[in-house]
Amino acid sequence: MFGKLGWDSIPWEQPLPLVAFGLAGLGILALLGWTWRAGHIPYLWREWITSVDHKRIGVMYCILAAVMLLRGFSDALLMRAQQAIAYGNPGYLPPDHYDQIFTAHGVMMIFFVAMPFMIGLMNFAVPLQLGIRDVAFPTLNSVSFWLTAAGALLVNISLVIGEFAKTGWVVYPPLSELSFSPGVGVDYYLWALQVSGVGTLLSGVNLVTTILKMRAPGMGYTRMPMFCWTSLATNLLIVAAFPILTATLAMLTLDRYLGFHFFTNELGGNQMMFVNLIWAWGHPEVYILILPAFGIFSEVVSTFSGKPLFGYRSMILATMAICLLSFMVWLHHFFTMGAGADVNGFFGISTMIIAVPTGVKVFNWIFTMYGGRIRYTSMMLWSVGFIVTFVIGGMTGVLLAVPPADFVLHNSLFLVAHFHNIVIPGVLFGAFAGLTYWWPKAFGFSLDEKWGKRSFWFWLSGFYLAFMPLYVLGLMGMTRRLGHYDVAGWQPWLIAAAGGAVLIACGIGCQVIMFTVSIRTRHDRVDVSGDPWDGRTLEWSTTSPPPIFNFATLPDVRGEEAYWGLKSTARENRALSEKPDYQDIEMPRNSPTGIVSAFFASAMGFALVWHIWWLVIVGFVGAWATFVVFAWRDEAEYTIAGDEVERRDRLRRQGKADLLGVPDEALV
Amino acid sequence: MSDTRHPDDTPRGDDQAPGEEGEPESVAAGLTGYLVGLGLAALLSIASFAAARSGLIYGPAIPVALIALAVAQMGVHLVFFLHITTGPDNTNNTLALAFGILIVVLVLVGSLWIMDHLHHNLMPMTEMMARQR
Amino acid sequence: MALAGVLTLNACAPGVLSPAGPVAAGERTILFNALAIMMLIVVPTIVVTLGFAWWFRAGNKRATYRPTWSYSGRIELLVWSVPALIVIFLAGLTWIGTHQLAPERPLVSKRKPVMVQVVALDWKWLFIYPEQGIATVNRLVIPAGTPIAFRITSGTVMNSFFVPQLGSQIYAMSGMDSRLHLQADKPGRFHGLSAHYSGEGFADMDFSVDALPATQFADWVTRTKAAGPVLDGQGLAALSRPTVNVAPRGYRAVMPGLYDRIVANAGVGVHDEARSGREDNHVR
Amino acid sequence: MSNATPADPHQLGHGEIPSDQRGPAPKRIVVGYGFWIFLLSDFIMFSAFFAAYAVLVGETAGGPRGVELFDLTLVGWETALLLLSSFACGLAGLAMIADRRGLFQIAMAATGALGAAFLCLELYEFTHLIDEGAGPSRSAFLSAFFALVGCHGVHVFLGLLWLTTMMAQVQAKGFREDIRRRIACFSLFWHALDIIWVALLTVVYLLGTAA
Ligand code: HEO
Ligand code: HEM
Ligand SMILES: [Cu+2]
Repeated sequence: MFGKLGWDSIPWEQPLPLVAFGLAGLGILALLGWTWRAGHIPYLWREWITSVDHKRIGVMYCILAAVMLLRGFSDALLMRAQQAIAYGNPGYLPPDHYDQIFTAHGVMMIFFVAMPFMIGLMNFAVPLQLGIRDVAFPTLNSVSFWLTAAGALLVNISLVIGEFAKTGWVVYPPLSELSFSPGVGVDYYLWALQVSGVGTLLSGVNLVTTILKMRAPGMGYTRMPMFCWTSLATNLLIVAAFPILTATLAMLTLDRYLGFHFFTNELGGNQMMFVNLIWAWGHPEVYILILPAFGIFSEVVSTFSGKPLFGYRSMILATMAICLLSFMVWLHHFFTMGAGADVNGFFGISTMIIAVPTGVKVFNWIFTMYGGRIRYTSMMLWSVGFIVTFVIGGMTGVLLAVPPADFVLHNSLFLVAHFHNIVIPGVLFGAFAGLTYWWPKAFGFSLDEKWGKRSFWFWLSGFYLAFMPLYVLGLMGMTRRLGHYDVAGWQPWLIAAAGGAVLIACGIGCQVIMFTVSIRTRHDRVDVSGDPWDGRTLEWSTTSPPPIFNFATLPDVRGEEAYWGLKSTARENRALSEKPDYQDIEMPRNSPTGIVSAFFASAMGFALVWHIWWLVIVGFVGAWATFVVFAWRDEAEYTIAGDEVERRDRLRRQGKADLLGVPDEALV
Repeated sequence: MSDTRHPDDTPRGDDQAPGEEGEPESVAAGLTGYLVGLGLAALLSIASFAAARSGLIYGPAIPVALIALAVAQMGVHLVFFLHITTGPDNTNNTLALAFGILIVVLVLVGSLWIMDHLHHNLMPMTEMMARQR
Repeated sequence: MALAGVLTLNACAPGVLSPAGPVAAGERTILFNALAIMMLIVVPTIVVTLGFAWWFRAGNKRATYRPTWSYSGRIELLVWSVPALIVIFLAGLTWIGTHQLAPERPLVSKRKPVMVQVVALDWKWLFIYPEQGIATVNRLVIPAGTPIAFRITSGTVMNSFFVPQLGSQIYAMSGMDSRLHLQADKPGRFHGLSAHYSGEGFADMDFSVDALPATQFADWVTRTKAAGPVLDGQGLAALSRPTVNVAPRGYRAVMPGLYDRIVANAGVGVHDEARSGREDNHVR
Repeated sequence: MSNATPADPHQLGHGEIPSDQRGPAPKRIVVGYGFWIFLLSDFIMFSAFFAAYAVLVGETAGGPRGVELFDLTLVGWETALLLLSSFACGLAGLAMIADRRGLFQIAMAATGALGAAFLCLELYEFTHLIDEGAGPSRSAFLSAFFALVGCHGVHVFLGLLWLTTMMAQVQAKGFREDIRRRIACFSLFWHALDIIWVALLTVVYLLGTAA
């Protein structure tokens, strides 16, 4: 009836996760209870859970990412504490537990923090920047989100029911094969990533289609904001890379479930093929994470320098070059497997070639600042902090791309330092900058700058303190994934790193305060103009928050920096553009398809982990039935009357007139 | 969502959905297209089987012939069944296809190249000697 | 400056920056060359970033505001070509270095290399000396000043054989026969470890390397041959069982062809043992 | 940049506007394009299985090789069934354009029947191999074979599920605009599976027996 599941599946002997989970569970229950009592459930269901509005979905992605960041970071703290004390003693975490923690940390941070942050921000901002009303497939978008959430749920369930993988985040076989990892940990990994991977792939398809086929009139390719370009590149990479992950994990699954021999030690299996395939996905994946962040920094630097982005076309070229090159370098993750000098040399060199377009991007940001009038908001701090720190991480990446250097640095803490050096100042700082930047657009009020800046300084200094020692440790010959060690010289550096993690914790604390304070004082920080930063792209032309339909009439784009153009024209003419001819707008109806199908997908994933075959069938049929029901409905859209559109747009125009200091007689 | 300016049925001169035919959609013309496609595909399939088995082709060159025939047949399917062409109205669809093919080629060629070298370098001595014999 | 900081590390703890052999020395030089050439562009980049960010702050009345300046052909050319030039140099360094220091490439030396066959087990290292007919566990003894020709495989999951002070690491994989050539220039004791995570006992999977003067090495071989057990199929099976912190030990004799059997039998014998231990009990 | 007139602000219908500046595409095109992108991603997924097959094809671990296992006659029938099914699917599309619901259903039924017959043959082949002791657990080569061919089979199966759903929908709702779009996607899917099959036929069966 319940497959392999039983009472002993719960790790009673490990109190820590149980207590943590119990507390988290209580917290969630309390929250739910409160929402219930306050009568918010119907509202949540109607306006958020079943919403197919790209803005809402984007926000939900970010919430998911933020919550998972706390989860992933608490794992990081546990590891830092362990390594700080585990010199010559086993520390407080047994290997069995420690190994789950670093695996879970890696998986969670990459798949459920970095990815949802980036996808969420793209979801929120891209349609607005393109001047359109939604993404190409709004309901599918909701499905994507909920599948991602389902994957995150599975990973978190593994904490108390069963175990998580103890293999490292890229689950190399044969360690991850049934023979060496007989528990359910790897199965949780596989199904969580397959479920969320489908979500990611669909969201990639959705955004590629949106960007290529749905831009506002006049929004030619060379007029798209930089963020849209990097989003295009990212989503092309998703569409091209995630299927490889799906296939690779499917092969491992077949090995584990049906006795296949793709990667086993026996009967001709070839573990090197897994390594090859996982990195054919894995390398593009890291650019999937960083490219949207590059886009965010481009927007932020240009906005707060009060200048157009320097070298716009160069930037496009660089973005697309990175996009293509990222598929030609994956071997740099296994130089030490022994493919020989020709192969290693080729992939080493193609890797460093990426430094050129990336360098172009860096220099273009720098020259965007040149001649600017830089307003130091927290977003700008994140950006400058990013540039300065990222070039160090990029440089160590190039160092690792030199095979003879990698032969001694591979799998060392130097490598761990390299990627945190990119992922934290690059992806996370980018996400934070993006969050702060678009927050007022999403909610109609801005975030508290004081706490935002404090958080920045903690994160920046914490980052340096936590990760610079790792470079040193790597050079001292310390490898990654060590639960304890016997080399005295390593300990001081690890203690310093733990100190850095504490500083980062303070940074996160500041962010929590920032959100609380900002929400408390939201009435004092309302954004009436819809354009709090003196923006240049179309999202700032609508109200904050935008109406469900984003734009009353699709903007008419006349050049690069569409909204800047509109503002300049209005200032010159001392009048807003002529009052448009409002028409009825059709918007897609909300739909529970996303959450219902994700419910079945989670059930199916859980059932597959535990071999509960009847539930697998229920899950599959349920998911299929959900789609059929969705397809059957007759009313896919509803209409917002032209009058209503006009009424709401009048307010927007009023705000703009005030902002630009132009008379508003054109309004009537 | 639909945009009022572009009702679903207005054909836009510049753009086609993949799978759509370029000409004004006449059923008769469509039928001929599918018939031609079916004929060509059948012919190429038969040719493939023949190439593999008939002994007419110089043995070591059979794989090349088979691959050429397969590429031709995929082309036939793309053109006659999926209606992907190089016409200006189809640019986006073809570009996407080109991107897809590029990635497929990179993944295949890259993997085979890498694995071949790995295999060559790491093959156990004994096996290596066995193969040389 | 950072370079200097890194250099002073040498003193604190031995690692890849204190090479004890030609491979590690070459790798360190390449590492420093690459680092130095990149610093040439990265340091100015950081300085300029901070400089512009400071000078063009909104409060600075002396900075000129150029609100529409967003293109300059010359700068464009510069930002593409300068990184490109550096990459060209790095690429040359990489191509040559990669070929010179390829792990499978034998070292040039007047002395005949000593062969060592390395087997990664759960969680210990087995070193077989086919020419001497002896074996050790968790302690690698080598003659200083003599190239060592390693053949490396695994009787379990993937590991990576790594002695930081001697240079290159390479994966140890079941069914695969990796080659690696290293040499210790002077006598000394070095820390060796598995650089690829291999499960629960991974953290304890380190070993010591003793480079002895040639004569002492011969003595050691003689001594090892004199006592201790013999390593045969059964002994190997017993050794393969998952254990941690196995004290270094020697075998006076080894069944001939054992290494090749381990490689060829990929997935049987040793592996069954390796597996059985993992299923039921956790190793602490 | 543009010389738009108030009456025609976006110059729709004027040839001079660059094609990338004409505003959002109609839904029909958006949907088709999105699905096309999805199909391309599916091709990429298959390429990983193909790569694995190519790498593992020699790893028979002492078990049977392809030449000893594959029955080209069976494969010939499979090919014929798939081709005809694709043709029938094309006819269904034409019936939809002509708004002939009856013809559409007949053509779809034929498409489905041919596809199902293909699946049956494939299942027969699989069970036969497994009975002979040449199942997927026998060797890495056979694992790769079953996974690659089976993956195509799973796609056909899901296609059949989709096909029946579409038939039921047309029966219940007629050729509604969104249903037309879905049918267009389905036929893309069905034809794309043929392309995969051509690759499979060549790489697995013909090359596998030619050598
Ligand atoms: C978002 C994430 C991200 C990004 C963007 C990058 C970017 C790069 N990475 Fe990194 N990486 C990332 C995440 C990871 N990398 C890894 C591992 C990894 C390895 C394997 C090491 C090993 O396993 O032994 C190599 C060789 C690189 C190289 C590079 C290079 C050359 C870049 C380049 O893109 C950087 C380019 C940027 C530069 C260079 C700075 C700016 C340029 C200027 C200023 C111009 C002038 C400079 C020069 C000419 C040098 N990475 C791993 C480890 C996975 C694991 O094993 O668990 C992760 C997670
Ligand atoms: C916020 C501060 C962070 C801290 C303090 C931190 C700390 C750590 C530590 C201690 C490890 C283990 C290193 C080892 O193997 O010895 C680790 C591994 C890792 N981290 Fe982080 N991390 C942080 C953020 C992130 C982020 C944001 C990401 C990705 C988006 C990330 C991705 C990873 C990955 C992929 C691994 C490798 C896991 C593995 O070995 O399988 N980390 N991190
Ligand atoms: Cu990489």
